[in-house]
Amino acid sequence: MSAELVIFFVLAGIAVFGAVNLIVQRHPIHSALSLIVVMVALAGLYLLMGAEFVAAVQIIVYGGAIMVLFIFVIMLLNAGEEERTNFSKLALYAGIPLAVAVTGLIAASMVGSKAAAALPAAAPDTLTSTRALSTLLFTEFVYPFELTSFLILVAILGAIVLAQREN
Amino acid sequence: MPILEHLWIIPLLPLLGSAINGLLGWKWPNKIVHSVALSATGLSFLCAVEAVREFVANGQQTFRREFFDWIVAGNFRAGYDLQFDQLTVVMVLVVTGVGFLIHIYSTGYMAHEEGYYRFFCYLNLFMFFMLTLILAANYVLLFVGWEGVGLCSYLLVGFYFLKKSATNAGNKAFIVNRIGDFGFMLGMFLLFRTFHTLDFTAIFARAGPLPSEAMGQFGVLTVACILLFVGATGKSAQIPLYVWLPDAMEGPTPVSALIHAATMVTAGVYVVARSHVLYLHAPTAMYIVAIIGCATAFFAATIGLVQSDIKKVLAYSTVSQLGYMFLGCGVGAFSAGIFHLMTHAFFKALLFLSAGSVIHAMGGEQDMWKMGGLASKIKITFWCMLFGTIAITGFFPFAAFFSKDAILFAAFNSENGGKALYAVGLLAAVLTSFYMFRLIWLTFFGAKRYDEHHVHVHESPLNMTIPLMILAFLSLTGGWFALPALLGGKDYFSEFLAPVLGSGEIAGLENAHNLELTLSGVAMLAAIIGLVVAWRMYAKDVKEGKSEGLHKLLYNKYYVDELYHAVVVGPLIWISRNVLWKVVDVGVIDGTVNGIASGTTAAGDTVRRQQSGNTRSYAVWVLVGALLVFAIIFWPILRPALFGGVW
Amino acid sequence: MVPTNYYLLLSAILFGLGIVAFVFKRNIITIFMAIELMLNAVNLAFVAFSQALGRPDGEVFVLFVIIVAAAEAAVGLGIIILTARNRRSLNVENVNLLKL
Amino acid sequence: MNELLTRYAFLIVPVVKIAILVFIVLTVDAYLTWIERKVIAHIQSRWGPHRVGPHGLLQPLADGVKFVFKEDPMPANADKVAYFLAPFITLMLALTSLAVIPFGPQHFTVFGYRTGVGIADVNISLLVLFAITALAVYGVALAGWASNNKYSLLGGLRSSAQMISYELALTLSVVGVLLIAGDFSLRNIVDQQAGSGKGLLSWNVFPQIIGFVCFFIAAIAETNRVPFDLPEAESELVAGFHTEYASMKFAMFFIAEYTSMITVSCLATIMFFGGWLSPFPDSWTFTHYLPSLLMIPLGLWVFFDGVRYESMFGRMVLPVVGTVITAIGAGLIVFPAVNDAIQGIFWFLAKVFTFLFVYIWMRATLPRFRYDQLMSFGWKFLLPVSIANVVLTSVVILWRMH
Repeated sequence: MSAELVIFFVLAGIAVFGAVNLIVQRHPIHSALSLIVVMVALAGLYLLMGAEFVAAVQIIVYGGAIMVLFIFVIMLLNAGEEERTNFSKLALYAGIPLAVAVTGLIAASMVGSKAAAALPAAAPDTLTSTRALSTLLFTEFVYPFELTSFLILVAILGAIVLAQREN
Repeated sequence: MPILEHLWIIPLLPLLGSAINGLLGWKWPNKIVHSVALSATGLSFLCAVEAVREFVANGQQTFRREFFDWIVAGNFRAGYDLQFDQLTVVMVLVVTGVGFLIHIYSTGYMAHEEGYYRFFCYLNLFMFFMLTLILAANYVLLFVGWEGVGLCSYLLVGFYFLKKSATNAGNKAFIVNRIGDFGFMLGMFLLFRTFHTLDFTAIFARAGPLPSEAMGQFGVLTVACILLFVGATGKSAQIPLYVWLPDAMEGPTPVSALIHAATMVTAGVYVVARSHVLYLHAPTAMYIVAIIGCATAFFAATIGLVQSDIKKVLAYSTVSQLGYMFLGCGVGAFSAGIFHLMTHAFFKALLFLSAGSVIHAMGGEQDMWKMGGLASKIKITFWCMLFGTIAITGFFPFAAFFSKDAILFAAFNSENGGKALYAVGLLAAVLTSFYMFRLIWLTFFGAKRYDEHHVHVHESPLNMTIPLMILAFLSLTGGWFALPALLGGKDYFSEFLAPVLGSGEIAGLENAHNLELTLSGVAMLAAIIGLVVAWRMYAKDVKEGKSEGLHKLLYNKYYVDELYHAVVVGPLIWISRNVLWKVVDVGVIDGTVNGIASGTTAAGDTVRRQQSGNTRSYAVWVLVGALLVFAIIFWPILRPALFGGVW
Repeated sequence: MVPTNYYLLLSAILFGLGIVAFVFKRNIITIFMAIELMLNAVNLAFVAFSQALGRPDGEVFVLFVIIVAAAEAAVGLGIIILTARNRRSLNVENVNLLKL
Repeated sequence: MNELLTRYAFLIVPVVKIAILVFIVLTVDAYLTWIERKVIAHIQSRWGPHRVGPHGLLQPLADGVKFVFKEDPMPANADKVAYFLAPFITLMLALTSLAVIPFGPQHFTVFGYRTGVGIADVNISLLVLFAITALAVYGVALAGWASNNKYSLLGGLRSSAQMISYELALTLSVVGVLLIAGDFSLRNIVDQQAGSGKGLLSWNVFPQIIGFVCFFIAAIAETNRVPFDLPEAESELVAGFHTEYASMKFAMFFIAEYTSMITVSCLATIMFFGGWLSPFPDSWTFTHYLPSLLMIPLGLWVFFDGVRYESMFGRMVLPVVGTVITAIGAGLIVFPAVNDAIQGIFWFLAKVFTFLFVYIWMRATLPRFRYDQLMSFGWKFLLPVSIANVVLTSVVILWRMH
């Protein structure tokens, strides 16, 4: 049981706990907080895998921007606890088994696949340098990268149009 | 600009003219309309001439070019490929030249008609398709032209679409042609199946070395040729599919002249001549062609004897002349056939146009029994008509003398039953000269059988008479290519066509020249006989007697139409009304459609409930979909993962 | 050294939890968070693979996913604000008219 | 014992260092409050705290005691968890952010564990720093929301909005520096500024003057200090997000604020002002005696001031302090090795304290922004300018390359 394994299990435990808590909690703020916990845990895992840039971005963008937006909106709408209505019998009865089935399938297909089995263990010492990442981003993936900027622009416009009051 | 390199221009010009007139002409005065049409046709005529000049300048090398792909599927390719060889030269000159003249004529003839622009639009369109037909370098493109001219003929025959008879005639022409085209298509399919291409050059190159199929043997080539010929009978009005042509006279006279005499109806002959290589390998097919042609020539001539409608007479004479052409092709004298085609184009166009001019003069009267004594009134028309008649009856030195003689000569010398063919052909020649001179006498001589107070006869304007004169000149001189042959020299025409069609010389024939001379003499004699008989019967003014017996039979065209109606059309209509309509359409098709509709509605009703608008149930549906997708994608991985390779 | 499979398994589990949350929460915002959770799970798988293969492509994709998630959050939250304003409720089961 | 130490050095050494650092930082925070009050008081021609201890030097101590012993009420139907969590989050993040800052150039080895001045020396320290500051929003937002109070909620909303808005500018303004350095490691950024020993001429502040201005403004807004202290605008929101907080929880917010001030000052120093590098060229070795030249007069002044201080207590304490300072100053001259060793830290602290002084100075000088002004300034001026700075820098760099 090497140190990395310990760290992994700790972080994984935190992540899963957060995810479960997201479901259990009835107040959106608490769900949001548990989601943030998950994200931070994942960032830790990324660091463990040696993807430090992604880890940082994960926290800065996800934790620092997106989730803040969520909390901001929750506060803005002053969302209370969710009431226990049940209009969708389907979701109630078919939901769990299906979700479990899909999870099982994904797990089985990823883990059980020869390809995944053949993969070497994620080596933390081989840090993918941010330099290599950026090089790739600006050479091979430059068009998608530019496109994302358009995407964001559009998103901004959409958000503004949606959010402004009619007057 | 070298036209030969841009051969597509020749057909394109009429198409442009047609498009312009068809789209914009309705608001234009006649002047602009016909100037557009004329310039289109005239230009394409000039282009054709230029193309011919270049062709000759290049030492008459067959020019062939693939301009663009049209259909490419697997190893099948049908491109917009045009080709230009001696045969094309003849055809293209005839079509554009005569076509141009008839356009000019039409400006006068149609001057006071409704839908002037429509007429010229159709006419140009026809020119386009006809040129496509004769320039085509593969059967598919040729078939495009083939169908296109059929369409134009339909449109133009039914030009006066307010007249029931006209529309019926149009339908008849179209439907009868469909039957022929069916055969033609089958022929094409067979050819493709055999040679894996529909390119002329390729097919002929591959067919050349094949062994010629024996007489009475129905090999692939024979069947293909017969099928092609079925198409030809449809298009060029041979037995048994000739019935549409006489009715097609419902169309305006220029149309009859251009389409139903000079160009379109000769398409069949052209096709046979074009694929002569195949025919030479299928003697059976050739024999059938010869017999059908000969029969038609005689049969139609007999009907022509008694018709009273001036245009009907000419129509039947056209049919019989076409029969001559097929006879020529059938006995292997393809060049002779084409030769007759050309001369016939000249004099038959001339005859029709003059007939048109007569009708114009009579103010729309077509019944010869209501004419008579017009010679003094309309001199130019009379003389042109006379020229045409002499030409068709084959007096020396007019066109048909040479062409028809060449055919009869070839028929005489052809083996198995050549003599019989010759005899029938000769008889047909007699009949021809009889009914033609009958027409002349009834129309231009004798007492006036019309009411002068109502009808005031007048000569046609120049733009109608000038084409007449030109055509008259052509039908006088058109045959002189073969003049030297008569004087013991060689026949320039067949000489010219030899590279394509092979020399029409009959091998191993001693003193062919003298024989030919005698035969021409006999032909002259036949013509004179006809003339005399006609003179005896109609020179003195005659009343229209009531017809009975043979006359009645002939007058009613052997009741062929009635026969067809009883045998084919009637049952067809009965079946389509009582079976196809009442059972199949109402029962099966409508039932299916309504069933589908109601089924859809029912399904929609049931499915609609899922469209609850409840996001969570949607989520579950998405989940189901994802599950399936995963299961499908990862099945190979999953099977061991789930069942541990038990399966 | 942590085997790659562990990461994949974890990501699968998180994804499944995300699905469960998506199906079972009634608050629009929470459902939206569930989506984010699923995205994160996918990212984890991406990074795990890219590390295992020693190629940074996977991480590039993670960056893209994050960008898209940001755009999505912006628009989605805008929509949510609007719906909440019109419906006076954040319960998806009250938002079933297929329009704002 | 010894090999056990060497075995777990990687665990022990950081813990010890953390303990030391936290102690130092907390003290500095405490006395920063004292300095702030004094400075502002003098700027406003008041005396400021001078009751507790000589020159009010024991005021922070008194405040601390007060904080600890005050009652800690929880508002009715506040969200317990969040209310409790918020200050902890804030303080924790504020302190954590210090962990990646290198305070000096030296590396030394303890029990075979090589480490530098500063707790962690990661190769993406800057990103880590930003990640932590990004999370800092939650403390404020949660506090505002949890305490179930209109003013607090407004304060929380304001601060979260403000922080998000200015974080963009903050991050973008240092991109210029990153482009020049080509590295995320703060240590390397400093080393790169050493240039060819020409002193302050090779600092980033000169090529990156625009970036620096943007950074400084954004940093102030990020730390909710005047003139951007709208979350806690006493006059409008009665102290905004921490209205409902008292005693230790309030103290946590307070400490967190001052800690983040320190962090940001450190960051500014490192990014733009060459960190621990001396402003003078290396050739001027005599500048090494600057620390002692500063300390000896200071010590003497404290000594003589203390001798004739009115209160008995002051007369007893101050001279001692004075002598200690003087002694240290003299000692540095006596032991050149030590002198050289502390050069880096000296300059670092000097710069940091200058920044802190500027902070305080501004608080005494500038009025508060209006909220809409704040927003429009952040989005319409600061962000575009910093983006322009990025573009400009990259263009120049490219032009230099070719």
